[in-house]
Amino acid sequence: MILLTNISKTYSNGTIALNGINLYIGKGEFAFIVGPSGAGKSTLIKLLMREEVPTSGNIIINNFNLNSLRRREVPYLRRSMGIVFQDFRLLPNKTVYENVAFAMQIIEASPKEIRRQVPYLLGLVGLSNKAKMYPHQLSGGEQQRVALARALINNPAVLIADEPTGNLDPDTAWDIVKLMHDINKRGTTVVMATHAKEIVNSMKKRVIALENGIIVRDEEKGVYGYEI
Amino acid sequence: MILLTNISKTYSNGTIALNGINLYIGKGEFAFIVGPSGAGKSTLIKLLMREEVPTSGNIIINNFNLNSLRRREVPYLRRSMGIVFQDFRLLPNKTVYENVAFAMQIIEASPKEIRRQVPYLLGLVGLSNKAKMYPHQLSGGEQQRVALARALINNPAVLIADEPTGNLDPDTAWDIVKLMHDINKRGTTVVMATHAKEIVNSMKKRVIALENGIIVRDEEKGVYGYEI
Amino acid sequence: MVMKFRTIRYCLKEGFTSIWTNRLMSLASIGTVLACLIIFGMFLLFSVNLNYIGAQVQEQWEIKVFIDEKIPSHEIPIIGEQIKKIKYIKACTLETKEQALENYKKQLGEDAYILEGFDEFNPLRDSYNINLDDIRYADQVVQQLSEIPGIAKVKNHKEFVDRLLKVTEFVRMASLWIMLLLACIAVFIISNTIKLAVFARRKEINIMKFVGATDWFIRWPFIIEGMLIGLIGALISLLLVGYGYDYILKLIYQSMNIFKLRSFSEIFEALAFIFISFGISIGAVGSAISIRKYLRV
Amino acid sequence: MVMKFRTIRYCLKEGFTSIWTNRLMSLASIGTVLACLIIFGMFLLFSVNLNYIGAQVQEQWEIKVFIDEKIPSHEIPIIGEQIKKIKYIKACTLETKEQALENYKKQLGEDAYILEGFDEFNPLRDSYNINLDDIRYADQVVQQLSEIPGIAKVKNHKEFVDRLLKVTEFVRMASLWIMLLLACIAVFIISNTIKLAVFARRKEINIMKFVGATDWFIRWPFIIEGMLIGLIGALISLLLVGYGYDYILKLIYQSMNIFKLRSFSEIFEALAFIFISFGISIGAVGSAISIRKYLRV
Ligand SMILES: Nc1ncnc2c1ncn2[C@@H]1O[C@H](COP(=O)(O)OP(=O)(O)OP(=O)(O)O)[C@@H](O)[C@H]1O
Ligand SMILES: Nc1ncnc2c1ncn2[C@@H]1O[C@H](COP(=O)(O)OP(=O)(O)OP(=O)(O)O)[C@@H](O)[C@H]1O
Ligand SMILES: [Mg+2]
Ligand SMILES: [Mg+2]
Repeated sequence: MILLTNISKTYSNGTIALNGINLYIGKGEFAFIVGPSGAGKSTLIKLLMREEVPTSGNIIINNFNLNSLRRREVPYLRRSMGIVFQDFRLLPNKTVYENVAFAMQIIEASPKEIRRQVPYLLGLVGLSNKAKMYPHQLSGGEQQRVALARALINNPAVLIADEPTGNLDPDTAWDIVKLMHDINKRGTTVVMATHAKEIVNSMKKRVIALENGIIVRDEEKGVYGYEI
Repeated sequence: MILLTNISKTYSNGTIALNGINLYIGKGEFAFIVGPSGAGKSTLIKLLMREEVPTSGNIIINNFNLNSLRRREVPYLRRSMGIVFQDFRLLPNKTVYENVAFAMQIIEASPKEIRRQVPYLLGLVGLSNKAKMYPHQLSGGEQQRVALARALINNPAVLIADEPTGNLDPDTAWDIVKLMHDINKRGTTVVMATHAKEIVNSMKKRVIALENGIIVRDEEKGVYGYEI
Repeated sequence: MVMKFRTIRYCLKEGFTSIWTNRLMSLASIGTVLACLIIFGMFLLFSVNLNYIGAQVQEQWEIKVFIDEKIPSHEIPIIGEQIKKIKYIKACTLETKEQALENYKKQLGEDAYILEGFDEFNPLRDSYNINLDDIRYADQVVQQLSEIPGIAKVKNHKEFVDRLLKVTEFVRMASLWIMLLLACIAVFIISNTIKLAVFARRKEINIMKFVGATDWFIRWPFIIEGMLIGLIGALISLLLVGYGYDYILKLIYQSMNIFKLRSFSEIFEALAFIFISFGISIGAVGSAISIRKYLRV
Repeated sequence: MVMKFRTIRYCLKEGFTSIWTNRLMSLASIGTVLACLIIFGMFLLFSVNLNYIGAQVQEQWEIKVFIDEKIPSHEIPIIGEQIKKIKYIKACTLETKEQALENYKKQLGEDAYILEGFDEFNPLRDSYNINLDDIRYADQVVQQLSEIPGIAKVKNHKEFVDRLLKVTEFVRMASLWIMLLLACIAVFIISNTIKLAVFARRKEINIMKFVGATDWFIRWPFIIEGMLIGLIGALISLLLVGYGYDYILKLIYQSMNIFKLRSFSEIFEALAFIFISFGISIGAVGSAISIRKYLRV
């Protein structure tokens, strides 16, 4: 459950990235966030995971009230969601396997469970044969899939993905989106910022369109909606 | 003019990224390189700019024979082409303006010329108002456009772009591709690795399809060709 | 905060492997710890020996009390007993007037013949040579000595004592301050190096936080890594300083032999303790402090 | 390689602004240069003064030659002339037997009364006290002195000379080696720090290469930055060491006054030269070497 009330974000250099956002995404929903480059999609996601703090307004996620969240509670907020970052954010000194396993180690999962889960998820994203490689040895799309595997490994209540298909060919992109759809069917809330028009149009899910930091459209079973 | 004969690339960990590529791209051509994630597109581009050295085979670009290229000639090879990297590669400590200007400073362009060219190109990619920002203050799509502006600033003989629209919404992506088309019309060879199916299909340009390190298709006025 | 055993194992393993993964930074940090401890150790040994030499000089110095000629010789030991009762007196030996004359002759060396006439009629007096526990109590002791009946005169070389005291005190204070300064400089340099090493990995720390790791989960491997780097640096420098000192000792004893210096075994344990505790604690604290900044995300 | 003026200007500007842009690394590097130079400077001053004191001790030391009693007193100056002709002799002063007796009395201090009988018939001899340019030529000079007719005896304190020579030589060599060692350690620590600072910016260097910059175009700003960091560190440490030395000099002269020490002005120029050239060159060379690795792309 995600609830944003009156959220605004002005960066320290004066850029107004978000301007009075009100948004409710219910448990188990699947929502696309679309909008032109610089519209504020990534900023919105950064606010959700508390990488940035809103200039004004209130955010509630999974029973965490972000306004009254103490510093040492932040890790638990982040664990309650799986996040795929636009710039991947893989640990450069760990292999693919270790990167995914790390997300389980931080919640002190048992080694046995780690040994079972990690290969399973790497298989799901099609990277079983790259487990021992380091991020810099992967192609852009492969890195993106590792990031997705890491986000999914702890069965988060909310999955937030910033352009999870940006570096993927349409086939792989569809595989990934289908995977996210399956996860959503099992009850996980999915929020996905994307530019992939075809995917948005075919999925017939909720579409939230941002422009210049404002929600200009919010439709159930919507479409990408920007004509070429 | 780009000529690859019998190019193979095996990474030190045994991954065969390219396997016997023969390719000729003439002066003034516009070629798309397509293929699934991990097919070897970025590797091909890294070979062209000599970020990686082929395991076997020969490459000739703009009268540079890469096999007999000496270390101190490498910068001049790179200056003869503009490159947009999949991971942007902007200088983190320089502003947008300085990042673009840097490409002119290295060829010892006059300050007057720099002051004329840089704002012009930032305008072309729609970033005039972000000139004083640092890369980490930009959205993904904005960073990508800065990278493009930098690649174009010296009027290179060849423009090589690795997913220049990966982080862009379809509208902005089209603007960028049209810009590259214009540049191609003025005589610049353009090579573009991409997953943007719609763009490839509408442009009706040469399409080189890679799969598992092999060219599986090479068509004039081709299409993206991977069905969903 | 309570940790599961698996997490402790993870932190340990992570700390150890990280040293190898970040070879360049580890080498730079170990090298810096090493270099700083070598300088620090050199000075420590230098100042320890200076103090030691100072103590030896003091030991060789003595107060002389002359016995009144009128005292019959069988009463002289009684005076000796009285002297020995005074606090801070370490030793007290009798020098008869015959011995005194001999000593004068020795002192004059080749010109001793001028004293030949005194052999029959010795004008000198019996005396006690007194060594003190600590030269600083000289004034006090002299005061008490002069109150003993039968003592004609106390020769205490007041000026010499004062000067020696000043020099000793100065060396002691100076070496203490220099040691402190050096320790500060070493801490500064080492923490600088750790700061840079952590800085090079700031992204990594950030990413861990973004994935949901707690501060301590990130911090522990770094602390263990820092401790290990400090320990390795300390052990190598201990080896180098130790063997270097042993070598230099031999060199010094070969070329001159005025004063005794502290032997290797005398100082080794203290040195080992200082080096290792210094290395480990600065490594741990340095890492912990340096990553703090990057945990704030 | 020839550079256009605009490129030189770019490199300079870049080098300067980069220090500010990379504040953390600049501070760490400057601090490290500073710290190393302070240690180095402390030791340099210490060893310079040790040598100076050694020279003063030598200066106060003298050879004594006794004139035969049979030589008539008007011939004594002739012998003086002959002595002065010997190489390496710096000064040569006459001490008559009357003066000698006075000196003995002074030496005996409170026991001088035993020499009272000699005032009328002085058994001592006239002598010349000779100072040498350098104590190391003592043997040679003594040899030549003993060949002069009319000289009854040469008192050269052979053992003392040898010992002093050894100590002086030892201190000279030891301080030279320690200085060398300290300089090496300083170079090592500083270059370590620079290496880490460059490591933190390796991506940046890579990117520049990928965009088509030549090695020198990338290197120059780094070299200028390194030189500037070295210079700043050198200047601050010069200030600190200089004022610190001045302060300590005063402290020492207050508490004891046995030997003269080098004054601040005597050493300042040399110190400034060493510090600044050391700081700048290690900064420049360290940067140039450290980035080499990352230019290979
Ligand atoms: N750290 C920052 N400091 C200042 N301005 C920033 C910062 N991060 C983002 N911005 C600005 O805020 C606006 C929104 O950025 P955001 O990254 O949210 O866009 P986006 O919708 O994700 O775009 P894209 O599709 O290109 O990724 C942009 O104009 C950007 O330049
Ligand atoms: N430095 C490296 N070391 C080892 N293997 C590598 C390295 N770089 C790439 N590879 C491997 O080579 C293959 C081709 O990678 P490349 O980056 O060329 O793919 P790509 O076609 O660009 O894919 P994408 O569309 O995902 O960017 C992949 O399997 C990748 O894992
Ligand atoms: Mg974004
Ligand atoms: Mg790629």
